[in-house]
Amino acid sequence: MNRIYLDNAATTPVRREVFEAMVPYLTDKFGNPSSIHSYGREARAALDRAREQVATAIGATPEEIIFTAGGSEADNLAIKGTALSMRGRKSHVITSAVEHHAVLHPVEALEKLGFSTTVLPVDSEGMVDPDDVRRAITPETFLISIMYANNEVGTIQPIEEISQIAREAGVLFHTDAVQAVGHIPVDVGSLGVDMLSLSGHKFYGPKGVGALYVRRGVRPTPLLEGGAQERKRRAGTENMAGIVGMGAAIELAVGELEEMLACEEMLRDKLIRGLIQRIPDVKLNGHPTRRLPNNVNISFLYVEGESLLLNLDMQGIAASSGSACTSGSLAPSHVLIAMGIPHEVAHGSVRMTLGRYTQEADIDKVLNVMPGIVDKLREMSPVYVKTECGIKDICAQAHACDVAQPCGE
Amino acid sequence: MNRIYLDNAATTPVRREVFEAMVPYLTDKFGNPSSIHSYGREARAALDRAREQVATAIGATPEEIIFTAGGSEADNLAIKGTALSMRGRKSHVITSAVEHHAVLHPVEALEKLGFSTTVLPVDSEGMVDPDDVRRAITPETFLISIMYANNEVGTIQPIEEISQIAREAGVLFHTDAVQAVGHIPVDVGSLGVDMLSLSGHKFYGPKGVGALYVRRGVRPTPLLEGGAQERKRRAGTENMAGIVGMGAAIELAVGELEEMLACEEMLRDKLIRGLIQRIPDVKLNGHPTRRLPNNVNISFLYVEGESLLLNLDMQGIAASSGSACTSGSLAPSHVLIAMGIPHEVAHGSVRMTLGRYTQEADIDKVLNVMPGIVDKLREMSPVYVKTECGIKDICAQAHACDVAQPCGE
Amino acid sequence: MYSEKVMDHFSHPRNVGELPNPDGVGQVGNPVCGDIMRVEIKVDDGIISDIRFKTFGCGAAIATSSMATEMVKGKTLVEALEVSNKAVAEALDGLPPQKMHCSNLAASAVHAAIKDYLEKHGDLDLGIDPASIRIEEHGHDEPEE
Amino acid sequence: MYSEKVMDHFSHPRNVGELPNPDGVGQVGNPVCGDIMRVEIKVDDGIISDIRFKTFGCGAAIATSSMATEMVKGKTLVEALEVSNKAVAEALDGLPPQKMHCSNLAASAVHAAIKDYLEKHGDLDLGIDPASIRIEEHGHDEPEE
Ligand SMILES: Cc1ncc(COP(=O)(O)O)c(C=O)c1O
Ligand SMILES: Cc1ncc(COP(=O)(O)O)c(C=O)c1O
Repeated sequence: MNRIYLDNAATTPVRREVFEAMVPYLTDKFGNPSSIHSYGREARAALDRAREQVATAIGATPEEIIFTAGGSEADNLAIKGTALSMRGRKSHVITSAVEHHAVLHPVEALEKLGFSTTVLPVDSEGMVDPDDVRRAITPETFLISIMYANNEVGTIQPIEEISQIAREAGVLFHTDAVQAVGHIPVDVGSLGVDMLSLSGHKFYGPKGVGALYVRRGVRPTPLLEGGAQERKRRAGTENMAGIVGMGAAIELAVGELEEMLACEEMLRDKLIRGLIQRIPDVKLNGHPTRRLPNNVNISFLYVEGESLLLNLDMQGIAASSGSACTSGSLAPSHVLIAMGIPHEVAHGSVRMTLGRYTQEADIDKVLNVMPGIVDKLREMSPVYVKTECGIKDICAQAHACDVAQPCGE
Repeated sequence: MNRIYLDNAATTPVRREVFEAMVPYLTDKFGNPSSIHSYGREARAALDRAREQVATAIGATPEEIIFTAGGSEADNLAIKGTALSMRGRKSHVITSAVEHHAVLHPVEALEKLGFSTTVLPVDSEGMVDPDDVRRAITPETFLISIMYANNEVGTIQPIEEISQIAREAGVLFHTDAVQAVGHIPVDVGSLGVDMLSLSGHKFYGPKGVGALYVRRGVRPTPLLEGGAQERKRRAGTENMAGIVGMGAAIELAVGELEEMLACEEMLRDKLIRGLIQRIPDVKLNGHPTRRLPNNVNISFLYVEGESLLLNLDMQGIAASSGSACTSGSLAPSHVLIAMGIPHEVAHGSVRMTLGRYTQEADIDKVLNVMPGIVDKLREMSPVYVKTECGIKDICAQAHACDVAQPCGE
Repeated sequence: MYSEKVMDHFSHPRNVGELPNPDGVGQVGNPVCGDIMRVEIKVDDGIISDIRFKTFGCGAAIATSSMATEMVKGKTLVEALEVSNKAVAEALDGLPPQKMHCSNLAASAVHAAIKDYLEKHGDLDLGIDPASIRIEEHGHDEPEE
Repeated sequence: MYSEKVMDHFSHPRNVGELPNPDGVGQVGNPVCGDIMRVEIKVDDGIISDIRFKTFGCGAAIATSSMATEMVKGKTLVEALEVSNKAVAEALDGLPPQKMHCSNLAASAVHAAIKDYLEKHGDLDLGIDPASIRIEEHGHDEPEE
């Protein structure tokens, strides 16, 4: 079966060119860049070049790039490292309720170490209000961390406004740009951020490699200590193949960004419109326009996300869901819940994220098979009762039903 | 020029079979193992298999393996993670002066957090005395970290004795086995350790991937938090290609361990003997017998290590050195200094580490070119004066001269 | 993730639907947790002669519903009450650990339907006290890691 | 790591050795730090007519020794005193930052040799007060990162 991959927010395929750039560092160019002999020097040169590629892509200088094992490590370093460096001086951190767990969990960990934290709410489209940020700042605040673009619903935050607020208050500002880099323009200068996380496998690079941009003069305390790698800011023999791959990938992604963006937006809108037209009782999650070009997140009322995914998978279509069932916890996606979406609607959410290999025919296929799958599951669903208002059972308890579909209409 | 690689302790080439095992995970099998669709499931299966390979190789169960970004992260997790989990309960850590910086620096970091530490000395051959360990234990001690085999001089520590002491005292025991795994037998059961670090690129796997073995029931606090990967003990999308590569590499390395060990020892001893026979005023660093099969570490008096390395490099031979010059700090290798080797002798040390691609002809080549290089550098050295005792200048200040060569003989 | 048997029951669920005039109806779970199972039974001579289910939930929820209904169809009520959530999971060659908690409630739904039947027909003497039927509302718990 | 010029001077060092009866000898560094440079000079009419060095140290130490001796050979003592460690590094197209600290002392060794010469020949009047010659013992420091 011809498979269709619509889970590019989870991870992207490695581009052919990226793979080819990596091969030498998995075969003959195997040196350790810390070695002074010829093997070491050829590795060092490749490391320097990759660092330059990453720096150039986001408007930074090479010394401002710290390579990490991925987006999660970058986030942890930004949050915990900054907190450790501020210990005994300042004690308050601000973040938002829709951050990735790689930000939220480190922030929670800080609470155990005696820091105080503010987790800002978002509106029903997943947006943080810059005024909330301003109001949350106290003289104790040393760090604000707000993501650039949300991984589940694709909402793009007003980073420039928030960074200006941070700057005026003399507070450091970190943004998790893991879903943004390579997909929408990212320039650390115009964004005005102090730290920015990125991850190679979200823009057609390999998994297990990422970077933290750290503005000159900002010094998070290292989490991984040991050798003098990364100017003592992150110890460990460098993941050479991964780093070289990420360097190649980011250069390629940024080079074709505008073209890809337009193309993805076109397919994204076709998919969203098509689903809404074909299937009753669906709801688009996230912001209608300030949204990643490749993100479609839709709740199909009365059905549960995992069942939907499994049915899609049986048709060769890979997607993901914000349902609790996928994670095994009782609560569905913290992002959807923070947006005020009722549990039962959140359970029916499906995320389809497009990529550079998505064809229009793939979208057509999804539009073809989805109505049948939803129908079949609804037929099987004890909460689905075809009345004028198809939402009878749920309406009784769900305050946000009217967001989904006006009841009793 | 045909290059000869004698720096396998710094990093090893990736085996062909390992590279081939990795390729699918850098091309079509690009799924994220957390995804439930077919791409995710094929990645998950590969992840499970690699975990089993690593576990089997060291006598552990798969749930006891935490994949990391390398040996350094594994060490940091063992040391800092255990300390964080013990915070407020116990406060003392024991380690040795010859540990890798990935252990020593985290231990130093603990001091800043209010922990107390004991750094045990070693003898002139780099050995830790188990009685010193026993004496250092206090009621506050919660962790002992002693490396299995030293990366610079190859000395193998009495791990089983130390682990028994730790067990009797109810203290957790971690060993950095980064240089041991794949080279000498490592079985967590018979070693009796609670945690053990390993790193893929030391046994013909890729760089940037490692693992921490954590005995069932032991729970270091995670350093990298976020997603639920590695059973919430280490967040971040998995470095799939790296992990698969490490799994393949460890299985292959352990499979041929005995054969390789015998072969490396033979070449190692030929190299050591040959150098001692051909060149006056040399000194073998490390233990004469309790030593890694692939480690040769020799000081060439009156010459400086980096100059020697560069000359070797010009002849196509890659090696490393414990000289300060390579690192740019004033003090030479902390390992050699801890062994009581005078600075000027430490500066003249060269480490040659053999591997599975080392040929006897390579050893012959080194034995051929080394005397000329050393001669040339000595001729250029202001401290070298050919008298009956060739060590005049140094003898005046260096107490360990007699280790190298009896003065005035 | 899922065994072949789970996938078989998930993709071809048995006994889906409703019965025209069910003798007993049982429902467990709630939409907030993401799993709801409703089971309807026909009872003849103390035997479950027909059964249907409707389920809102993940793959495991649907598969366990299908399997549970298969397992009790044609059985006496007493036998059906002995079919546990755990037994259903085992009949499916096991479920992923995280699915044991909230998605493995199909047997409970059957038990609830039997209880409903017995309560509605209190005049029957089948030797079962409906009050003694405990409805496991949280599946078979795996120890937390 | 090293520039081509450094590698050229390292692999083919100029002016290695000793002079039979040197007019001045200068030595800087010590074996504990891993760098020692000794320079011997012949002086004729206030001009360095010949020069030799011996160096224990890393690639940078040897290359700077070679370059420094080349730069001052045939120069007047006054000119030679104007050749700084920094100038030697620049003539080699720069050194890696970590090498600026302890391995870049060759000019200092030359200065020390001139000082020695002047002190031994206090009767000469070259217009230089040997006491005014400061021997930089720690090279040209880069700011710490
Ligand atoms: C917004 C966001 N932040 C952080 C991460 C973590 O990155 P990684 O998986 O590379 O650790 C991800 C993706 O997994 C993400 O989408
Ligand atoms: C003994 C020892 N421990 C730890 C490490 C660190 O491992 P890695 O470079 O994979 O982070 C090394 C090698 O670099 C080592 O030799």
